[in-house]
Amino acid sequence: MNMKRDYYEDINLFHSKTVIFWFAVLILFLVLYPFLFKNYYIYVANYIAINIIVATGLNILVGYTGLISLGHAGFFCLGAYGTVILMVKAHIPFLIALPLSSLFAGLFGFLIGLPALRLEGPYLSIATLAFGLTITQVVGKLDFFGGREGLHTSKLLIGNLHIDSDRDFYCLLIPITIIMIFIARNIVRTRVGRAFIAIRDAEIAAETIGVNVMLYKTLAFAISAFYTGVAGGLYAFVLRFIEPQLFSQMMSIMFLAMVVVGGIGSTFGSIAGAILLTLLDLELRNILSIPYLGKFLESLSKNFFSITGVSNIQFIVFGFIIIFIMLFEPLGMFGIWIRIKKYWKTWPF
Amino acid sequence: MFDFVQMLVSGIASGSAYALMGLAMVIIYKTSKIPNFAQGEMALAPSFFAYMLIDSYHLPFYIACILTFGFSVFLGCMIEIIVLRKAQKSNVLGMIIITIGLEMILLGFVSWKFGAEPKSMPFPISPYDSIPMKDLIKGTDLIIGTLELFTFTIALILMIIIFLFFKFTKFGIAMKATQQNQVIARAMGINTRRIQMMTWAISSFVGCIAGLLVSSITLHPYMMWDPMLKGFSAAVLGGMASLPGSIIGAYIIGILESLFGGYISIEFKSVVSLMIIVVVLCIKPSGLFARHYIKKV
Amino acid sequence: MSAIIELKDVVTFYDLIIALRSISISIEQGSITAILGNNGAGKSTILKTIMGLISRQPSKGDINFLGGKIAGIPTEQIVRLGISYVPEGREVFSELTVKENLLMGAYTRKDKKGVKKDFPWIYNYFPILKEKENQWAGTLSGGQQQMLAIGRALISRPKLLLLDEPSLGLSPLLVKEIFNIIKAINKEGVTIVLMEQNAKMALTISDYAYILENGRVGIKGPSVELLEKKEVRELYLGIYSGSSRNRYQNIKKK
Amino acid sequence: MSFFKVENISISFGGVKALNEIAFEVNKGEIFSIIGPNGSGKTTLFNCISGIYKPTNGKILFNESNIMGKNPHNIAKLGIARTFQNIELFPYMNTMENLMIGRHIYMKTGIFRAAFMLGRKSFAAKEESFHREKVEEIMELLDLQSFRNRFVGGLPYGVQKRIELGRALALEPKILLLDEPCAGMTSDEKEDMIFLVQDILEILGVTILLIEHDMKVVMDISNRILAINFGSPIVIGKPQVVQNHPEVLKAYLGEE
Amino acid sequence: AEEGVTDTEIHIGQWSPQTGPAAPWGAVARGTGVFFQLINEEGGIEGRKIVYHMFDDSYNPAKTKAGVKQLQESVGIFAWAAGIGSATGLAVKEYLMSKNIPWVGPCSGSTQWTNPPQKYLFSIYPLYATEAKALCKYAVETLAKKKIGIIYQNDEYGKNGLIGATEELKAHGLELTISIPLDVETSDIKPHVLQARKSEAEAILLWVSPFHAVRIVGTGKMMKFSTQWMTSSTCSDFPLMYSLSGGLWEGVIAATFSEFALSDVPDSPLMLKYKEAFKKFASKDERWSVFFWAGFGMVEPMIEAIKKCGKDLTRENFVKQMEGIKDFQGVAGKNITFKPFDEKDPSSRQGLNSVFLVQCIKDGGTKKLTDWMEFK
Ligand SMILES: Nc1ncnc2c1ncn2[C@@H]1O[C@H](COP(=O)(O)OP(=O)(O)OP(=O)(O)O)[C@@H](O)[C@H]1O
Ligand SMILES: Nc1ncnc2c1ncn2[C@@H]1O[C@H](COP(=O)(O)OP(=O)(O)OP(=O)(O)O)[C@@H](O)[C@H]1O
Ligand SMILES: [Mg+2]
Ligand SMILES: [Mg+2]
Repeated sequence: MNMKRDYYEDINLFHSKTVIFWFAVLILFLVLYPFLFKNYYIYVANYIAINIIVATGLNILVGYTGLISLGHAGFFCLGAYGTVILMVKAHIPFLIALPLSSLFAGLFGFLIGLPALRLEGPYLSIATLAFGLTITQVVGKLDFFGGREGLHTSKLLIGNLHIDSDRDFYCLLIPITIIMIFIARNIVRTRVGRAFIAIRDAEIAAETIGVNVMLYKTLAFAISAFYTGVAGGLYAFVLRFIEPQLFSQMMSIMFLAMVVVGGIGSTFGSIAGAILLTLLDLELRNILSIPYLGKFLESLSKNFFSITGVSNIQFIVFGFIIIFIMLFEPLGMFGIWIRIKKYWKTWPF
Repeated sequence: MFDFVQMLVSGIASGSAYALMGLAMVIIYKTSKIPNFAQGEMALAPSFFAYMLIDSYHLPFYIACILTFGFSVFLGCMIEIIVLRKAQKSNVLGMIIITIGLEMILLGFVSWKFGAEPKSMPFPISPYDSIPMKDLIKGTDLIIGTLELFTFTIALILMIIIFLFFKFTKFGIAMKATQQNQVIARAMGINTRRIQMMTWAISSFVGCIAGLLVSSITLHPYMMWDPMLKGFSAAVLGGMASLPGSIIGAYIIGILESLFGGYISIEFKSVVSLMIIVVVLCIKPSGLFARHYIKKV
Repeated sequence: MSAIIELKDVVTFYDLIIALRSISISIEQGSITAILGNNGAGKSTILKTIMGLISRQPSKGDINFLGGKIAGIPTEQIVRLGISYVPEGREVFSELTVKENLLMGAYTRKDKKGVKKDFPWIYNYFPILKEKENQWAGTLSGGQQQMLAIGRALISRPKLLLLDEPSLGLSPLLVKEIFNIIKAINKEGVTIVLMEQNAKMALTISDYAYILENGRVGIKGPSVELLEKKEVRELYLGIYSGSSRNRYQNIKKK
Repeated sequence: MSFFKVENISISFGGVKALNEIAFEVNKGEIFSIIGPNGSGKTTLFNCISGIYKPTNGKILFNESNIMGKNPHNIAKLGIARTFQNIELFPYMNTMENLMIGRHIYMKTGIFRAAFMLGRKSFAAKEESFHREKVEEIMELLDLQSFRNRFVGGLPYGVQKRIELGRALALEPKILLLDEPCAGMTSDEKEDMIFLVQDILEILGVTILLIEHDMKVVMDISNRILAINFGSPIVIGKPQVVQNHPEVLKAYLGEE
Repeated sequence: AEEGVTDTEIHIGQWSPQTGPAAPWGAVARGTGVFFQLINEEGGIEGRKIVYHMFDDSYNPAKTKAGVKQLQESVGIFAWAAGIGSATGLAVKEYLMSKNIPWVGPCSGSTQWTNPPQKYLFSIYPLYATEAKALCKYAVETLAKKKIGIIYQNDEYGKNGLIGATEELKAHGLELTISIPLDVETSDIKPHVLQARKSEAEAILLWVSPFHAVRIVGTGKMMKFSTQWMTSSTCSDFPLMYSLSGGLWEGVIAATFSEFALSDVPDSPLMLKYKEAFKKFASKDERWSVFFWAGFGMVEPMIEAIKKCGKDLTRENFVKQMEGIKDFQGVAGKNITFKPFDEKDPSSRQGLNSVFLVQCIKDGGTKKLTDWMEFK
């Protein structure tokens, strides 16, 4: 056996020509997307892209390092408010304000990571939850942040370019998202990412092999907070308006659900999870206008339930879908993807 | 001074509902290591069930109550059998998400059936009656709500019964064994499925009592959110694995909030009490009443 | 004498990986049977299959215990029939105390008094457990955990005791002890199945032995006979003719 | 000047002394074994050396500097690696990655360099390739190539033990702590392990501290042996001396 | 023709929370639906039927924006009616205004609708501050209370109440005895009541959600704290409040702005017609509640303007007709008036500035306390 081999192949992002091909197809699709679809779908795409950034970042914490967080809406809030305030009050251009406030969120992530050195499981989830609640309360309290009335974003200018419509914003957002995903992928498949996984799987062993657990746990928090901060800053411009209650407990839970339903510890999974849950979240409200099904549900409501509460069917469907995925495949959508791949490989034999 | 005592008393009063929710969560945590986020809705559904029996079928309150207890036990068992038993392969995170899914489903059904408008439950004790302590202790104007006293008593009795049950039967240890290693627990002859089903049933029952008590104030689909969260925090403060811990934790939270509201900041009382929990946890990482286990290699 | 437990053409899979290929084993009532084999031969898998710990397995074949079929029954019921099991790698309940671990071992027993009486019996074999009674099992030393695992299996007063590498991580003194204990328990009428890497010891105390190779029964026979067989001596007892150092070098070259 | 020296360390758990004034010295390049009955404190001693437990008093000197009280990862950086009694691998990584963790301290890629790993010319990629090559050598030494891309979770016990050894070796340790490397192996495999350990000593020149209950192994390969009981030292010396020490015989070997 | 208008149809949209904690407010949008059905049954407007697009946003601004965009782009909405919530509305305000799409009657008394005024945005709901002023004025002038306190939700709604009360009391040379903020999510209100009791206020304004209001009044009773409770139109659904509080709501004074709320005056013909429509079109589990009829009131001026447009239904004409509405009298409000657009004058886009006060009597009935009180 020839032992001489090219180790770069092991770590290459694109393992084969087919992967490169599909990647190119994807890029092409993303470029054509704004021309193919209505404005609304661009808005949805923007919204999804933002959630993808959050999920990718949170996955580093939850999936790779094995630490739970129920407070990421707090970092999201920091990113959003930071960016808007810097722009509105200090007139700092967007391209500087966004990284600055994301770094700020990252710093907070580092601080929240400190209790995480000692806490785990439900204990950590309460600690992070407390953080999430505190941030929104404090922001809502201070008039400097616009209080509960919220804040409007200022005009988005990059150089001399006005970023105005959803389409413009799409052109800004998608490259950022791709870069963020790319960076996350790179981080997790090299030394830093291995250290995260090591901590998750066997903390003591990781320590005795030279991994600075303290550093890497807080680092994981900081990175994921940074990601969430970036997403938050961008989110402010998708809505063009922010107020503290946007960043509710439910949002944190949704972020966590994206990572887990997508499949923990897999970037692909996080992306898939973010897409699925965002779509469900946005689109299930239309469930009653699906032909036949909508009529059926309405008659069901008339006879057995109540018409006033009929919209709640979306929760039920949402709940069923995520439970179904988790029961069918503990590794979430990533696991399902692996199964499909296996199936195709052996097909038709 | 009386202010202080009054705040203390009302803190204890609001702690009782948290205590029951915390207790319910701990029971499930003890066998499966999952914080059950559907706990609130598992208490909500029976409360609305009781309301339906009384409102639509005109059953007397006590009969409706008994039927509701049965319903809550049934609900707990069904959730375990239909969903959680099938999820054995999932990790803790997956389980958490499953309980969140359950929460959405239960909440969805309740809101679908009953709409969003608040209702009033014909509870025999009015939540706004009180027992003045003026006559008992001279010179005070301390006030204790009748319902609060009732809730407090129920919480204590339930806690003692459950505590004794777990303490003096093999069941309690078997629960912990199941939590730590299901496979080996089964190899010890422990019927882990039955244990898990029972814990869900018991926990659902305890939650149902909490739900009924909360619903006496108002009955609407989101009424259990806050008690659930507080109950969870209380259980964590007490140490997720300790039954008395969850109760004591709940009272600590109730009192803390009350005192904070009275003396420092009424707006931030919830947040501050959460912060205090975090600080306590940093000093005692497994809560106040649970031993901290550090893996030995 | 009759067979207490009998495996007939048992086939076991882990998902898609086959681990046991048509195994037939029959174990005499009141005997000590040793099952030997290299790493990965499938020893532990046999025990797990008997205990019903691998879901939906065995996929083929029958397992009879005291004349009744037990393949496919839930583990906890199999245990109630009187089988107890010392799993590989200790697997004590780490966040239960030593005492609670033992109580769990006696979970199937109805006689509370009898259980109480049996505690001193276990502590007699392993005095250290008495000392550590209220310590969390997870903080015991490796060997102490092994003792606990064995004690936990004994206290259920089984008819059939399945031991997966009971001597793992025990000091030489205790290894001898363990084998003495096994003999003593066997004298009390308990049938014992022993998976061991310490082949010499195992063959010395057992009545009958099976040697597994790659999921199949390779050699079987009364232990005394196997002790004499050349291939057994070479492969499992480490008694070679010639320099073994070279052998290793040879293996490496391959 | 001593290479590695433990000076009177003690530690207790809940009032029970797990280690009591243990002291010994290890010379460079030797195999130093520690034996003792179950629960005598051998693993605890390793835990103290690698920084997981903090002894209450005493010193641990490595190249004349005290390493006691340092964090485990700092101790690892000094070149002290170990294996565990119960395997502690990273089950959701493949063999290659498990060993790559061993190279952690030699790599410099931080988040920024990792983030911008573009093409094979970038720092991170070059470093990654370089260390993969190193790891490959270790895999070859331990005969692990056939498992390189398998998750270690489902691998046979013996293989896992070897991977754990490989992970420790990837650290290029100066001192290697082995906690029962031969447990759960057939005599055949034990033999392999012995030769492996000897090879390591020969090729890499690592000093080895060994805990093992198989007396044959211990006697075969140790230069010197420390016997302890109840956390206190009984005797230190050459194998023959220790083997015949009456207290060792009584407490450990059970021979008259 | 104009977007959203054909010869036979006018497309009008509205968002509302049908799910989530804010879902009780969703009744507004369903009310509007019934109102439009009534219009259509009467033959529509100029032969055009109203096609009503209502969607659920769970009170989540991101979803509001999504829904508005989707409907606007796929169906093409002529104008947006009402819409519940400040945050949700603020998230779409810019979008609608930049596309010159009219929006009439956002269903909350926020100052942000008219500050600065927007050409295409017409606000009807009286400002929360107005209601607080009316209550304070009544308490001071008629009831002769000196010590007045407020418990307010710490969001825009509550804070506007606080501002209104402070301003009005200042005009009378008084100050608030106590002001207690209340977190929206809290369920434990005893500390608040304890504080209120300690202040010995003679009247206390409740600028909180109905759910909290009931609990405060109840806990007040429990704590033996008797005071005059006063509250905003949000909590003016007396039958509901009476039953939720087990009768304790009796005596509470609320601000309101519609004859709908009154049970002690005979129904006007218009009202009878509406009640008829309710019986006919609303689903059987619907209740004739304050929120429900708010859905009528908030769109009445809009329909009026559409009618006035006649055949020429364009957005420009519609805005012109809206601006021409003067002293309009529907079932809700009094003399609703808009003025031609003036960037500097918020009142050009604030239609209603009057409220009146009612008191809860037995079984959730009402007693009218004052006539319309106007505040500019
Ligand atoms: N959980 C599992 N998933 C997949 N394969 C497994 C699993 N457990 C064991 N195997 C495989 O089944 C075969 C038999 O394993 P088993 O554990 O029974 O061997 P063993 O004889 O007990 O070995 P050892 O001496 O190492 O304990 C091995 O090839 C092993 O790799
Ligand atoms: N974290 C801990 N908490 C309490 N006791 C402990 C802890 N760690 C070790 N001990 C105790 O210290 C003693 C020494 O344990 P150690 O693991 O060092 O033994 P050992 O010599 O390695 O034994 P073995 O050969 O069985 O592995 C044991 O009695 C054990 O119970
Ligand atoms: Mg085995
Ligand atoms: Mg040890």
